Amino acid sequence: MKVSVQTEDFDLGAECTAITRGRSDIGALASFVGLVRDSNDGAGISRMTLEHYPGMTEQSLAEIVEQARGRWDVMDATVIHRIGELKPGDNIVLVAVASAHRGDAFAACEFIMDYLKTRAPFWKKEKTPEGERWVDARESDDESAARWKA
Amino acid sequence: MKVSVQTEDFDLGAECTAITRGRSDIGALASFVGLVRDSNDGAGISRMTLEHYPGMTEQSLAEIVEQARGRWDVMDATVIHRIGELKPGDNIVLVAVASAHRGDAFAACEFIMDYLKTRAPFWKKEKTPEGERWVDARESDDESAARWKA
Amino acid sequence: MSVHILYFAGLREALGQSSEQLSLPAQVGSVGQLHAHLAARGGVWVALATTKNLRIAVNRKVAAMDAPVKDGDEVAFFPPVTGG
Amino acid sequence: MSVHILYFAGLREALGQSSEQLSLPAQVGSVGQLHAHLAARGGVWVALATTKNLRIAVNRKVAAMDAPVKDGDEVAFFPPVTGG
Repeated sequence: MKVSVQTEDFDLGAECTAITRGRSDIGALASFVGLVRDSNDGAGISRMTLEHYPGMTEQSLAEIVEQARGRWDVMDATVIHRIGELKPGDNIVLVAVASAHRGDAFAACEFIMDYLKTRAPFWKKEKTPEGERWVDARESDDESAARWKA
Repeated sequence: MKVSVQTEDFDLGAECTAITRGRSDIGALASFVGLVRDSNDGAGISRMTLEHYPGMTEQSLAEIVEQARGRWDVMDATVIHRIGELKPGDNIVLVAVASAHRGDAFAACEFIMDYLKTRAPFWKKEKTPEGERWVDARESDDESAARWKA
Repeated sequence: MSVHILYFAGLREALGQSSEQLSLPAQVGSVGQLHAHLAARGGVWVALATTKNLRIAVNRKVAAMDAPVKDGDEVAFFPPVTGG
Repeated sequence: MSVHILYFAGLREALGQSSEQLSLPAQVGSVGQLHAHLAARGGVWVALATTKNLRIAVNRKVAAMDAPVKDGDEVAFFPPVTGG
């Protein structure tokens, strides 16, 4: 398991290779990359700043991965979240989950993203033509996370 | 959109970079890689041969991608399936889906995998210590595909 | 009329052939009639009747037993798919 | 007793500070009491009352208003998270 909060970019291919290299018991690798979009809520975005709560973020991400391991067959997982200044097209977050079977890999990967979105202490500030603004939390993210309670 | 049936290996990182390069409207990239496992149904697997129906496979995969585009916001998608001789740890299949939002990317990616598993004309033959055997279709795969009918 | 027939995977092995070009009698006009016509050959061809959940495609589209078969069609018989 | 308090994102900006070390009167023993104690400062501190869905963490774990606050605790106030 790997959790990292970092300013540097990440490499999806390299992270996934690190998970599968040298093993032949993994049958499924589901991954997700979130990127900065050039528009949000009707406004153009020229830059984004990601703030976090050092110390709590890593712990929060590790706990989310642990919860996923408790619910699905997770053979390995990597979660990387960037902080600092980003621009449209930049990578923000990577989640990769390896399992024997695809159902577990998909579910655990989506669960980690949904929980990360609603529980990990990161905050986005966007620069638009009208100035900077903090991104509002979305109800749809709470609903996505709530799906996993059942 | 890219669909390929090939004997050569693929590179997840390169395929995903090809999707996102030069654009900044993609917010979510969900991907999946299926790999050959060293055991299946209790037997050790030393080799796998993938047979397909040339001509129908490409058409079938393209139709599945089209269906996904009709159901979700799919900005781009890549589906690659290998054929021929494979060994444990080798890549078999790659599905990558780009969208503005993660819900669409995850759903379309999992949908394509579920439909590919039950509709695209590929057949696996495994080599075990007891000899070669054709892999049986799984009821669980039919159930996974049936989820999307609702 | 004449059709091109393909066999795949375990069925191909059971039949010992992967394809054939076949002239059909006039009364064979549907997938089901073609299936019965081939199974009636006996011997290894019983595999067409015993293959569990046999799938059939006409011109590379999955087809039901009542689908028509026309001159020049490509008809494929195969077991349930197992890719991915 | 003394606690270390952290503020993040829009709340940090509204308050004009990211952290403080604060000695608390004896009657402040819960998250809710600390929250009321800070909001009572008036001025910009009204942001603690007006921030929609304000979140609070004690020692880096999300905590409810009735959670205890003890000497040496790290207490963080922040708006709903928006990472990912």
